[in-house]
Amino acid sequence: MTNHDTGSPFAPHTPSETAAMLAAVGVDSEEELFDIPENVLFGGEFGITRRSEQSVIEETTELLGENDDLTEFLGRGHYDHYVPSWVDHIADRSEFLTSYTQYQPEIAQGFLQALFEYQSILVELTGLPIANCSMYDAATALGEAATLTSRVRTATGETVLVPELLDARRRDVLENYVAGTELNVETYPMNDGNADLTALERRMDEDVALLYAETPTVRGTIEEQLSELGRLAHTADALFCLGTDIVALALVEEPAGVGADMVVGEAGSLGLSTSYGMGLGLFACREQFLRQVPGRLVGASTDETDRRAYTLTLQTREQHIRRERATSNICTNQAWVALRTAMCVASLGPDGLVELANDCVSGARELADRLNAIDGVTAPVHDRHHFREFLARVADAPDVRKRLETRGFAVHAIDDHHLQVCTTETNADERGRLCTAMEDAV
Amino acid sequence: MTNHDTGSPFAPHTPSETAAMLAAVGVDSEEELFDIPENVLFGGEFGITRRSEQSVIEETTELLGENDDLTEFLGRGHYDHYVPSWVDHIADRSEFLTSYTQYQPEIAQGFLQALFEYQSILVELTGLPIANCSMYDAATALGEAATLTSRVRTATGETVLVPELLDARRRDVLENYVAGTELNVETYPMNDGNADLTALERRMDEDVALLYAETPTVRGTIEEQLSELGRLAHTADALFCLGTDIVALALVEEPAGVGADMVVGEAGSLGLSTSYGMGLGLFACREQFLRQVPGRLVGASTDETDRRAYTLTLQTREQHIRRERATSNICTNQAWVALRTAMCVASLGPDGLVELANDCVSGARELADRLNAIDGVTAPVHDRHHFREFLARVADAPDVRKRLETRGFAVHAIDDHHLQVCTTETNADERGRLCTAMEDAV
Amino acid sequence: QARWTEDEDRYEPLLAEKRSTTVDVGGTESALPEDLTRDSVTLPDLSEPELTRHYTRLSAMNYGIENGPFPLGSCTMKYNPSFTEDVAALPSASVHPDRSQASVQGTLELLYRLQEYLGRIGGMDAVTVQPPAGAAGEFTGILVAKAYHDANGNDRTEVIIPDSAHGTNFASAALAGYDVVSLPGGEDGRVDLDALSAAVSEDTAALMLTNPNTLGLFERDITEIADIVHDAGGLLYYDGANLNALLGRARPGDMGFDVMHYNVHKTFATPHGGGGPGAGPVGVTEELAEFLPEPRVRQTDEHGNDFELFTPERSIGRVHGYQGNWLVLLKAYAYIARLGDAGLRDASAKAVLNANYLASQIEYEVPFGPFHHEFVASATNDAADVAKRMLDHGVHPPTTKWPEAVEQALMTEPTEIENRRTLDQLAEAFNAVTAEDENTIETAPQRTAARRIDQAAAARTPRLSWQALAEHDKQ
Amino acid sequence: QARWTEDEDRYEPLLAEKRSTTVDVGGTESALPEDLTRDSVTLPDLSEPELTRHYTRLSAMNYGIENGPFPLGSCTMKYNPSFTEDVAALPSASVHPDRSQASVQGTLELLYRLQEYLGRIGGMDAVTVQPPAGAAGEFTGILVAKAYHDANGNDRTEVIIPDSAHGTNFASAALAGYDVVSLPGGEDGRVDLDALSAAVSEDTAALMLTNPNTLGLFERDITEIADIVHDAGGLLYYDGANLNALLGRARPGDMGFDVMHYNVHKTFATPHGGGGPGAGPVGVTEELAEFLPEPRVRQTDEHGNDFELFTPERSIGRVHGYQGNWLVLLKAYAYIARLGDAGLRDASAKAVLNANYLASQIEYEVPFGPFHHEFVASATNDAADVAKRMLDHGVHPPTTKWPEAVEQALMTEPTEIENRRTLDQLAEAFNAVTAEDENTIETAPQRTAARRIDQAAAARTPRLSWQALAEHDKQ
Repeated sequence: MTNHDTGSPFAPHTPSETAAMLAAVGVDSEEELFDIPENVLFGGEFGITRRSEQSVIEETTELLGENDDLTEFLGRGHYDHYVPSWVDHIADRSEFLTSYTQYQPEIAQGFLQALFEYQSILVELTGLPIANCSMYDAATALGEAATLTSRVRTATGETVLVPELLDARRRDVLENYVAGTELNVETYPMNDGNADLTALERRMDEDVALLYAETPTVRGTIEEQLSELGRLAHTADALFCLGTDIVALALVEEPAGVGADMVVGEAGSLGLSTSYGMGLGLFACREQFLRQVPGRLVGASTDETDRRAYTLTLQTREQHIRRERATSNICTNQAWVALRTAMCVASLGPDGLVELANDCVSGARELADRLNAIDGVTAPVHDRHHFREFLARVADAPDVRKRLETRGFAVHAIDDHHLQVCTTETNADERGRLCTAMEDAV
Repeated sequence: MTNHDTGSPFAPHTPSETAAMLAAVGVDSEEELFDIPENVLFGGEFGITRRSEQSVIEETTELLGENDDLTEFLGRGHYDHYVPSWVDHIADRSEFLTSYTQYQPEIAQGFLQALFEYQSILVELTGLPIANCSMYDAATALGEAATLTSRVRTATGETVLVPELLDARRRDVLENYVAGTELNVETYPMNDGNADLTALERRMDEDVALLYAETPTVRGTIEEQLSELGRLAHTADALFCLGTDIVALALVEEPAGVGADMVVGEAGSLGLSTSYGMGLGLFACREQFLRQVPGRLVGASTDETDRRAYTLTLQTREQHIRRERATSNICTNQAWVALRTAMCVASLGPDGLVELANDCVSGARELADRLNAIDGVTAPVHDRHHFREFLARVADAPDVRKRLETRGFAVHAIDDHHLQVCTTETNADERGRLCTAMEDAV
Repeated sequence: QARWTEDEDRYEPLLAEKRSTTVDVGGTESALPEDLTRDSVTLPDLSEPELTRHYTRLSAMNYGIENGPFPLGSCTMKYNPSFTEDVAALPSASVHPDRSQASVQGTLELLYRLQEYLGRIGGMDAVTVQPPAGAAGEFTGILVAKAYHDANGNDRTEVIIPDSAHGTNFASAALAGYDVVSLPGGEDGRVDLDALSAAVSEDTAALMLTNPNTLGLFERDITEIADIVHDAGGLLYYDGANLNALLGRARPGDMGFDVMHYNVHKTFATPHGGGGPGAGPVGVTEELAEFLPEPRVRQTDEHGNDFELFTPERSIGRVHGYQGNWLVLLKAYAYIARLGDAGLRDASAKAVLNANYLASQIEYEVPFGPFHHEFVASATNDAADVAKRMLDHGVHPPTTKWPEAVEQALMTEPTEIENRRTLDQLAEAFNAVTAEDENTIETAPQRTAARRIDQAAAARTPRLSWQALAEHDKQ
Repeated sequence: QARWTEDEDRYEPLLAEKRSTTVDVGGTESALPEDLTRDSVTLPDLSEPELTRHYTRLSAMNYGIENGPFPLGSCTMKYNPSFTEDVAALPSASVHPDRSQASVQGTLELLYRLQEYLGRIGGMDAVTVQPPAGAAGEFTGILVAKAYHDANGNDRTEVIIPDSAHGTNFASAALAGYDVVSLPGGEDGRVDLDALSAAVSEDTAALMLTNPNTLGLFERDITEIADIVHDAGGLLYYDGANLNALLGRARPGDMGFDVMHYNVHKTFATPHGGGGPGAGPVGVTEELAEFLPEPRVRQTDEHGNDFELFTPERSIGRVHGYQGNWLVLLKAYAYIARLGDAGLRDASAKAVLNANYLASQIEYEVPFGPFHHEFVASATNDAADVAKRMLDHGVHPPTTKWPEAVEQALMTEPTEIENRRTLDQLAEAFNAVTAEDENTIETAPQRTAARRIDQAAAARTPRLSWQALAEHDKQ
């Protein structure tokens, strides 16, 4: 009889097998195998009850059932798009899900090719020739963009200029990433949701090492002067990093075309559900930064039969070889999410992806118009093109947010008078009900 | 651009590929390929709207959400046992789920071996040397047992004797299966839930071709005189067929040991959830009926490298070769359920399966005792050992059933005064709540 | 991947060979007295990691629709979209069959909608979804026909079936107690009207017909066929195996068929599951509706209980213990809803286009025509050998040596899901074999998980369990 | 199965090579004015059946834990139970990170419970689950240490790291702005106390230590080590990569560690996903708790809102945009709950037993000892070549050529999930290679999906996208 009902359910040893193995090793008990000084031996219990699979599923289901069942109109950097069923099924195949980093490429061609395809999709969408095969999320990707800047900059600048309206959390992460460098973070002003170019132009000087801008912005507006931003950065001998996301990339101006030296952002908008903020950091850059890229890169090569084959490459950039001189400390990354994201892009195809991006603009416009028609609501607040989301002005935003929650809807209240509302295909059918609820709530 | 947004989403043809293929075939349009006389051409519409994947999932989820969320204490031949997660995940691998009947065994070794293992498990549990690799369900398996009887009987008997308390639906199916034979179906009386041996002994004569008994019975009682039933059948030169299920088999007397010539029943109790009655017909029999077995059989052989390999065998019994003289008309069967059932048995292991079977007895006993303690409830009604389920006497059974349903519980009301209650590990945690509800309901 | 071959005797050990334990049953810990229990149980005794590896390895030795083309004639091996699995996995889809009708209105409505959809697609007035497979559908349909004749006081004893029909037709008719009259095919591969006229009589209960037939040919004379059978007082039965060829193009009901079954695991893409489960709903004309199995689902006016089960007035009773293979029906509903009119019509167009295109690319004789969703090519070598050699080209071969109207038949149905490139590769596999020497073909396959298997030995010395195998190996 | 090799140049075409389409962006159908849009997008354009076959074939060219043993040292490749995937797939598990706290009490409670469990397992007072990977945990822990020193007015500039430590330790310390002091290993493979005493100073911010270390050796002098570091005013950091060796046997907190990270994708069996996502929660002593990243979760008394997020008083801020890899954390919780005390303690026992048993069965020198959950064998050939040849035996090889303390290192960690038979087969693979001639080893692997890959060429001529590849192939 196996002992999987008494010890670890996943250790297959029967008592007799254990005994035989102990004998082969030459000890009498499992305890003898531990070379731990008496004074640090743990004699206690964690007080964690061993549970059956059925119990754990019931328990977690019940626990998560405590989450209210709300229809979310939430965004601000993290988005929900429909993930086709086949993506779940095939990404869950154990050959993908349970594999390790591809240190033995001969038996990891499948994942390597999928990551290579992911990189290629980002190359197409950004117009930049180098994309790595994942960072943790948009915030850490931005942090890595800053540390790359500190490594490649020959000029003297020490300032990373970011938008005033940057999500506070993203900025927080950036601050931690630059803490070990000579860089510091400052903001430039915004005007009606977008970069205030006049103010920015005044601010730009040789102290700026990196100019960061986003499109869509955290308030969902489309940045209209991307080329101008790139020009301002390059004129000041600074690098230009654009923050965006994988869906927007199919529609907005191509980053390479507007002078972006790096592109960061969220790629997991396709491939992950909301997942309480789990992400996939997008990172792409110009050719000349190749040896300074953080994270893993998959490259094509050939095998002994001269067939095309893939492998992790340029690993001398990485921590396991270069240690403290590595381009980043990242090791475990978000590979499996990158696989899913590539699958989602492939599932949409070029027409589907472009259509989805267009729907992000028209859906936001439609919903803003409908909300605007409600007495006591002004939307959108910014006179801009919006992508997925926009601000709505109401008398008492926190109060309206709470009322909407009571009615089954989640929106952002970003200050006393402004809600932020985000819509995609996953909540499109509920727009009408949101408007009805809003009528009651304001 | 592919046309998967306008035609079948699963036909990959782009318009230009379609055109090229039509040209290769030498026609101008798809319509030309159809050789259908004008007068039977269909010019109408079905009125079925094409929907997106997201819409279909939403629609069906909403529709099935109309089903009340009840905790079921239902049985009577169809049972719910816990299916481990890995069984779902691995049985869903497309190599298993989307494969066809194993007509090319060289690329179907995986499924063949799994079915061979399923057969072997049934051989162990029944003690009979032959088990096929699936029938539709317990009812049709019983029907096939009767037609087998009509083929192998040399004596003159024409009666299939079944228990008075046999589930009416099972009997209905049996009647349809014997309709094309010389056989007819009659019943023998029951006594306190089990076979009335005295009455049965009086009834047995040379007219009986097949004696059918069940353990557990439809009321959940354990038949205590299986050997005596076997003896009665054989004395009358009749065959003895035992109906049971795969969990009970691990505990009750071994069918071969009590003289069973055939064993039928439900094997899907392990491997399927309730599934609104979807089943897996178990069929096992003695060696001498080998050439008369209905359904598919997997056998071991060797391949050209002399390695062990598996193949469908004795196919000359089957309809695709023997046509109207086949042992059955079955073709598509329940193979994938058999795979799942074998997985579940393997997951439990011998100790786990025996423990589960014991719990079916003790769980029913415990719940009956608790219900019996309630004023106005007598349980169990039959003075027998019970397996999973038992009868409870109440003043107005249909009314109590309805009241329980209002309180979130489903039980059977089998007549004016009797409820039937079934409990397994999947509702074990709810026994207390059922008792509380019962107190209110009676 | 390198295959993990544990030893030279077998590809993967049996569960029981990996670890097996005997457990005593009965005794002090038993919930039953000892005289009511068995003595012991001997079963595989493995942990979850060991089991998942076992079955993952087995899966790697199995070919499914996501591994490559699967052009088995008359089997309609379509892509099985996984979202239908998600729908079937909804907890609310799993209810006990003895639930009160009021508490399973969602399930009943879905069954009702499926009955409706199938009725429209087949041009039939009433549908039962109970039969759990195609053959069960045939059996049901023939029982319905029998009940109809019985009700009319006609004691008809024969069912006529063309030679080229599926074996199940013959077996199902026989199971229902009919004598089978086999109808030889005409020279054009279709029903010979004269032969049919000669075969029908007052004993004729029904003619069972597949259309397009197993050669992929549409029975052009279907109206005449229907008249001949009906004039003799018989009924016309439609075998739905090849319905994929006609979706949105023609309907059995419009052609004069009185009864039909649908193979949802063919036409409506529910997975074959290595042999099953499928489902074989049956549709009939108004006249026959009262004989259908119980229960069926209908809409009611009663408030809050909009759908109910009912027993047709002169029902034949049941062909399954409950409501058939419900989860399969649910998947079929989801598939039909996904495609809708436009998708269904496109499916038949592309299925027929693919068959015609593939046939145009292979160097084999394809007698008869014009065919639709499938064709039967004639091999110059032994068709079974050709199929084995095709395995080496990484594709699943066609159905072989059937129907018998074509010598060394390769019955080929690519379905609508294959793209041109895959069809070209299939054609290359076909064609490559013709160029190969006999020895290569006869010793094929060489590149598969297992090599050619001795089927004769399997039947000569049946070893149908690991117990029998161990016994055999001891000798 | 025969592999479907479409041509001789590659194993599986790229998505873009199968079918690719350029779509115009902007223009009349665009939702944005033309000057705000790109011109066009060129992407793969395939149907679902084509895509599922593509990825199914790719999966067949990838080795996962259900394919066989995966004894990568320091990687702890355990079986990943699928029920944790089911839990992560619950719709209620997917909520937006900006939900009001009142509306996600279930999520918060689960995070709280995980914080508690991890604290108990590591012997730590406070835990953050935010870091999305082990290296992120290290970075977080070092930032916490830095904040602590800063708060105490100490401007310490150095982090000491043993030579044998994981590369991430060095990189994380550097990323946090520290100078790294590399500590050479002692002759017994453990920390040399004298060298450590010499290395510490008032500049020492922390010593980062893995225990058992990468040779599988427990740092027996851990109490002395802690004293030396603490006496110098430094903190002791525990790298959790090898925690699986100690579950229920010893706790970093009890050994004097002040900060630690957990690799839930190692110790707690969340799947590696081909490189990630993982999660690297960080535990600290009471003294350091106020510096942890925001937000953490705590229990409150407020009725109906029992759990809340809070910002530790002197928080370092954030290391992830939201709450880290939530779905991974959820799986880790489910795994820990499944095992409980008994299972966790058994896991370390069997992990250590398996390593010792495997080492006893191989014909390689294994310097140093006694080792725990992993050992480092020394190959007589080039370790990388040996690994390639092991692939031909159907197993995943150990980590190679690291740590450098062992020549031609094969760093081997079988984990508790392997059974004796599999370990014997692994040993056979090890031993078979020693008997083989050099040429066989150097040209290995022969039986894998791809043959040996030219890594030098990949780095020399980087082709990092299908665009670059097409460009390169043109030349």
